[in-house]
Amino acid sequence: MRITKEKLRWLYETMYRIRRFEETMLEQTFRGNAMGVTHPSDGQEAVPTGICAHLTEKDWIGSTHRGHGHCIAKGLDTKAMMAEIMGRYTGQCKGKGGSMHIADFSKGMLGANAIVGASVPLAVGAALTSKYRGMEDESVGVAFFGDGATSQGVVHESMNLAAIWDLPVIFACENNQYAEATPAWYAVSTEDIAARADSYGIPGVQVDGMNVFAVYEAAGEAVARARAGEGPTLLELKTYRYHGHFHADDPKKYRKPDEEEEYLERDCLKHFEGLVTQQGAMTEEELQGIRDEIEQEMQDAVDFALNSPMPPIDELYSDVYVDYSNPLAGLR
Amino acid sequence: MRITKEKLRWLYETMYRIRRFEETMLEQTFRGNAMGVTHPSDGQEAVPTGICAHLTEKDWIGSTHRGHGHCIAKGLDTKAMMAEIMGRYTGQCKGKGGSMHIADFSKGMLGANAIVGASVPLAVGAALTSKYRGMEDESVGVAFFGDGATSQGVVHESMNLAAIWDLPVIFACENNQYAEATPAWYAVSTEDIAARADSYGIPGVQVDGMNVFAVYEAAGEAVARARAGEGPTLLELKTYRYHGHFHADDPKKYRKPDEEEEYLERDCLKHFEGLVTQQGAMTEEELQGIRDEIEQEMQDAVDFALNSPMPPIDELYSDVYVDYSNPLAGLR
Amino acid sequence: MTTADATQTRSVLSDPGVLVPGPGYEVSGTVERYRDTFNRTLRDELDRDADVFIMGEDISGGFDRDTNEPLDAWGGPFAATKGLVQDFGPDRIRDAPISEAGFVGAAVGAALTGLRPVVDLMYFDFVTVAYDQLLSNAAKSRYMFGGQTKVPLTLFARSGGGTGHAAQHSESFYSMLAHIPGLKVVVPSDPYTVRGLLASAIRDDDPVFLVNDKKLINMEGFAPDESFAFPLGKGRYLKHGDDVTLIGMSYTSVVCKQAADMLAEEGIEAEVVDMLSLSPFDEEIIVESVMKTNRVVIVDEDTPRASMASEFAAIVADKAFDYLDAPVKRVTGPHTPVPYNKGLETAFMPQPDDVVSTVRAMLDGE
Amino acid sequence: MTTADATQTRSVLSDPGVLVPGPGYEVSGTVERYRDTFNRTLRDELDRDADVFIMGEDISGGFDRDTNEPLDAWGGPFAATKGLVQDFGPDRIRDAPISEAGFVGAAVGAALTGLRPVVDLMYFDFVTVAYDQLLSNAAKSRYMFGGQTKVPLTLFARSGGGTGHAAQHSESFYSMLAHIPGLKVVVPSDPYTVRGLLASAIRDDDPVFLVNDKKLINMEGFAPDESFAFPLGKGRYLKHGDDVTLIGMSYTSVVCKQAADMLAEEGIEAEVVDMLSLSPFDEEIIVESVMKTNRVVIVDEDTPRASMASEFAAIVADKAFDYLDAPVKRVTGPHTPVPYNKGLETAFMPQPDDVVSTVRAMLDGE
Ligand SMILES: Cc1ncc(C[n+]2csc(CCOP(=O)(O)OP(=O)(O)O)c2C)c(N)n1
Ligand SMILES: Cc1ncc(C[n+]2csc(CCOP(=O)(O)OP(=O)(O)O)c2C)c(N)n1
Ligand SMILES: [Mg+2]
Ligand SMILES: [Mg+2]
Repeated sequence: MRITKEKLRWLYETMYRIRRFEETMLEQTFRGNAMGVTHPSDGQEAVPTGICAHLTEKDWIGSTHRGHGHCIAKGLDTKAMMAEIMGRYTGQCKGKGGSMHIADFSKGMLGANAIVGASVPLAVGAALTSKYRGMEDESVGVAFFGDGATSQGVVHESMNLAAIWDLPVIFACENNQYAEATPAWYAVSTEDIAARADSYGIPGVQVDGMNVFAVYEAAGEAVARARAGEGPTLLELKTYRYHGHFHADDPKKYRKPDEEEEYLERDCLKHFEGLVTQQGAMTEEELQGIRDEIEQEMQDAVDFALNSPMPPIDELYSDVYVDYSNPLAGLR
Repeated sequence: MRITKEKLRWLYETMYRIRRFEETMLEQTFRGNAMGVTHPSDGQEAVPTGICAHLTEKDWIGSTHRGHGHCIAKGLDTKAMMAEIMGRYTGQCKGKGGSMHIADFSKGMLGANAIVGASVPLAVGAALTSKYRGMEDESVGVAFFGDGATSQGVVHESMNLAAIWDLPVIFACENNQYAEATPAWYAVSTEDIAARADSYGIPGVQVDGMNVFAVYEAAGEAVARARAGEGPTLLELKTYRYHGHFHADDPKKYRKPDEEEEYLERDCLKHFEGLVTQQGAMTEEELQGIRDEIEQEMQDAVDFALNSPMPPIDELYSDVYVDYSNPLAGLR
Repeated sequence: MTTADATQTRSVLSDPGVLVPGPGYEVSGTVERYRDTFNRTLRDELDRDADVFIMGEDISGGFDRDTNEPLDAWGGPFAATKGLVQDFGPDRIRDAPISEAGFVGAAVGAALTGLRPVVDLMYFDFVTVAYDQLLSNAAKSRYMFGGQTKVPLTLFARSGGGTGHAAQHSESFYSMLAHIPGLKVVVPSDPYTVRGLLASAIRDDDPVFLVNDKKLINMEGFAPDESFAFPLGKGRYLKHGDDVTLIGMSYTSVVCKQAADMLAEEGIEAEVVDMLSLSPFDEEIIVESVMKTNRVVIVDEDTPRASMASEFAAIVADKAFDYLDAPVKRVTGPHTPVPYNKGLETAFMPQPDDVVSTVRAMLDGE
Repeated sequence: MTTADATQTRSVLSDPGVLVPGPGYEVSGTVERYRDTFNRTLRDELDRDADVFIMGEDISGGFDRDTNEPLDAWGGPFAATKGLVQDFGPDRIRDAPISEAGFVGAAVGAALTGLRPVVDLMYFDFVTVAYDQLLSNAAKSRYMFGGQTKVPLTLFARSGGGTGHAAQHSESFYSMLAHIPGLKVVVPSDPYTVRGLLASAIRDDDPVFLVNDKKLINMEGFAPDESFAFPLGKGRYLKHGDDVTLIGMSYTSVVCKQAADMLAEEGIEAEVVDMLSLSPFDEEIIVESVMKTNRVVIVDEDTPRASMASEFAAIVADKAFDYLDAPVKRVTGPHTPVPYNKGLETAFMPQPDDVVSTVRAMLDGE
């Protein structure tokens, strides 16, 4: 596998940006600055990073309640994201969506989605558009979803549809081994989720989701297949969330310390740093430079969000429909 | 495989009863005596017969829009069935359900169901009841569904649930190769539906659904596993419907004559008759005797139905709830 | 599209409630079956815009076993899409496996990324299987993403009793759909209105659900040759009268008209309002008519509780309260599933007689 | 179940609308949080009947990695089932994978074969995912099979805005459920009523959906020690008054009561009706109250179109028409999804001020 220096930098920058975004966002949440519930993805950074490294703005991704990492990897602006989480008018969705509904259609991001499994067919639909247009811009769809989502019927339906129609879509199952407090060993009836690909006659690949290079490589093949019109791939990315299910959840209640330690050992940033410095691809100074830049970016994002206005109350009634004003603006 | 003479008789009787019921029902439908749409299952008789041969009234089956065969194999009364199809008060459901909703809870028949895939979790629920009660009566659930239904999410969900909870349920996929006019090769993304069992870590068996002995044998193993607490099995029964999708459908529009001929060659009754007479297990006279009895039964069923009263109009308002009369009996 | 000899020129009933065509407007057209108008309108929209495609189970139906080419053996339930696959090919007339949630979701995804999908959901009842995609994604995407996107999706399905399809194939619960913010719902009642409303639905940038009552599908009526867009959210008058307002929607507009004709023989002049759209709906035409007649009977095949019949009653009780001379009456399906037996099924559906006797009782009661 | 010192004796507000306990009835109980009453009532029913079991995602939540024993780490969203798995075991407190259609369907199957399942659907919004099983199987089985079976199934979920959960976790569309023939819907508004209605729901032989508004869950109130069944379909008065009737349901009953207290300070005596059940619902209490006050404001957080607010308005406009002195008013959520931002979310939900100003305008208008 050959990776350009630029791409290498991007991988680190993106993973670190996600990590620090989640930490910063959590800090703000605990200070009472987020308006609702947030689901941090720290620990899982290598997955969206390694996959989105192959995507451009013309490609589309569907995301989940745990969507900040997908957003950042797809190039969304951290200022607008932070402002959205703080419910501000300058937010990605004018403060109307919040953490679980961040979207940026200009960046090929179909939105975080708070119904488990529900965004998977959206990515299939985006791939259908691409194929319908004769793959003229070679765009592909990526559906991110968790181990818990594999139990949802619509995910099965989506894979069947993509398979029979040979659609350019990558099913990216982020197996972090838990759905809320429920372990995958309890809820998922197969050891290897990747093997379910056989049910649809498509390739299935199990990948170490803590290793961004492994993700990058597997995703590269899947994306290339899709762009070449060879149809969908199922990737199972074995990963781990460091935090609880949502901001206020304590995972210690249902996980063992040694399990967490094992994954912290294999942390994607640590792994990356070790490898690139060892191999001389990047220096510790370069890495520190990136970290410093991102530190500043996070500070700027928080400042931007905190100083942004709230949406005017009229926003309650807009955007319900495209072309006519809402005739029932609250029966008051 | 050893089969008692009594069981042998039952197999033939049941298959022949289904065949003649469908033919008689169709005749009545074309005479305008059925009140709605009917979906005949002639051609597929070996499947419900070979499976229900292992069941008692304590076992539960879930069925489909094409449910007459399942009903008959589960021991429902052909008089009450015919009367139901003719919308009579003496019908299995007082004329309120019709062909697509025949049920008999006293016989362990959870009902035909007109939403494709929707009865599959019901059979899982029946199996859950059995397991909840510690398998005290060893009852099992059987979910009948078609090749078309395999695309429905709820079928996937049901298999996952049954697998993780080790429920005594048999998933009986009647692969007659078409869903309405849509062939399975188009809509189902795998060659072998049985192989999807791997996705749930349960056994999957592909069976010649035109051969009642093959069905009987495979079902026997699946039912035994279930009763022994060893969990679910997926059976794929390769079969064929002779008639169109529903009474007025002409399958010649989307099937080839040679395809139909091939299956008519392998007709389950013909196959049975050839085998048992050849092996001397039953005589042609015995078989004829059975056929004559059933001929009479069909005549009786039609007479019974035609001479039965229609439900009183008040029946429109009853059975909506158990315990209170309907407060909104039509706003008129 | 229509043969010369079938073409006729008709003056289309025009009234304040009908914006297109306007007063005095004459239009050339054909008397044809609702299903044929529907099919022809789909064809027009497919011709007009290459981004429009149709998806659903058996909408062509059947494939040649040797060539794998679609055969158009089915052409959709009630032949809605018959003949289209030959001209537009299987990518634009796309047969789908039985997975309503999956393909409605895929249609939403396609709509979010630039296409204009039209989904045939077959029987109206199957909307429940795709309900989450409809409610949580199609209807909410624009709002929850702060207006940055749109969902130009059209869905249609066949509703109603009358064909012996029983409890799971006979529903008319469009009330539930109209309840959903972000979704639009239209209920044409004849070839003319389905021609205009289907075109509007497909051209509209919001998700629109079009309901075809099975009892309308084989009815004949006048439909313009040229395609046109009937405005979403507008009702029309089917008859004028001073004594009572009858409000119908979908097939019950036909029922109301029949009841009005029967009442006219008794010297009672009913005004018939055909809602045509349920979300948005034409509040003005309701209020305008009730201000004139001072009495209203709302007729709907959907079950009554929290229904569009309730909604129209509530609107009258609020906005036309001062003009009302009698209690607001509803004639609806009962709070029951739809039964199989023909006699029961007929009793389930509001009949002209039910409307007539409700009006009589209302007038007698004063 | 309750500690001695927390036990109190209270006279429970009793009125024609409340059948249990009857006039003058005294009952010993506790002031506690709604969630604790809910949990305690589940426990009582599990104790009472071995056929009752609970199923849902994370209702215990978490397993010991060594023993595979459930840990009760979550105990359900908002701790509804906390502590139950220890006493009743994982077969009766059954964690389910994320497959609402599948496990609601399995619950219907279990109910059809003799058990009494209680399903926790978590957030109310997820009902859409299981919608077909609820509507086509749970609600219709008894009817379409001619009365030969019953479906003793209970479902519950958390509705409403107020916690910043945004568009897909804040719905209150119980109107849609009330629309479904064969299903019952109850909306308790405090610990006392959830104690009685949850028990009734579980003991009832029909499918019952119980809605818990998130804003109620941490509220405190009086709940009897002993378990009792509050009749399904009955409303109650929260306050008597002669000037206007305020109709609330679920959390808006609290809103109505607050508004009534504010109005009382201005000398306006509002009567507050708490519906408690939406299907069946208490038509009599509505008519009775409006006959007395001659004015009505219906308050509901659900969106307005084809809603229970519309239904109650329609009932008033039909059955109490002759007693009405003013147009029937509704104060509801707007026809929009629920927004995230706190200010917008607050504006979405009907507030006491909205009710007060509606009443004022109504009285001024006369
Ligand atoms: C349809 C639906 N059911 C339940 C939930 C509640 N819920 C939110 S996240 C979650 C767990 C999801 O697990 P997984 O798919 O593994 O994603 P992860 O949280 O691990 O990223 C659940 C049950 C939901 N949001 N939607
Ligand atoms: C949810 C749903 N979608 C569509 C239909 C319409 N429909 C009825 S039967 C059928 C085909 C079913 O095919 P299959 O499962 O193979 O059963 P078969 O008819 O071959 O017995 C379809 C599409 C339906 N009844 N329910
Ligand atoms: Mg997970
Ligand atoms: Mg089939």
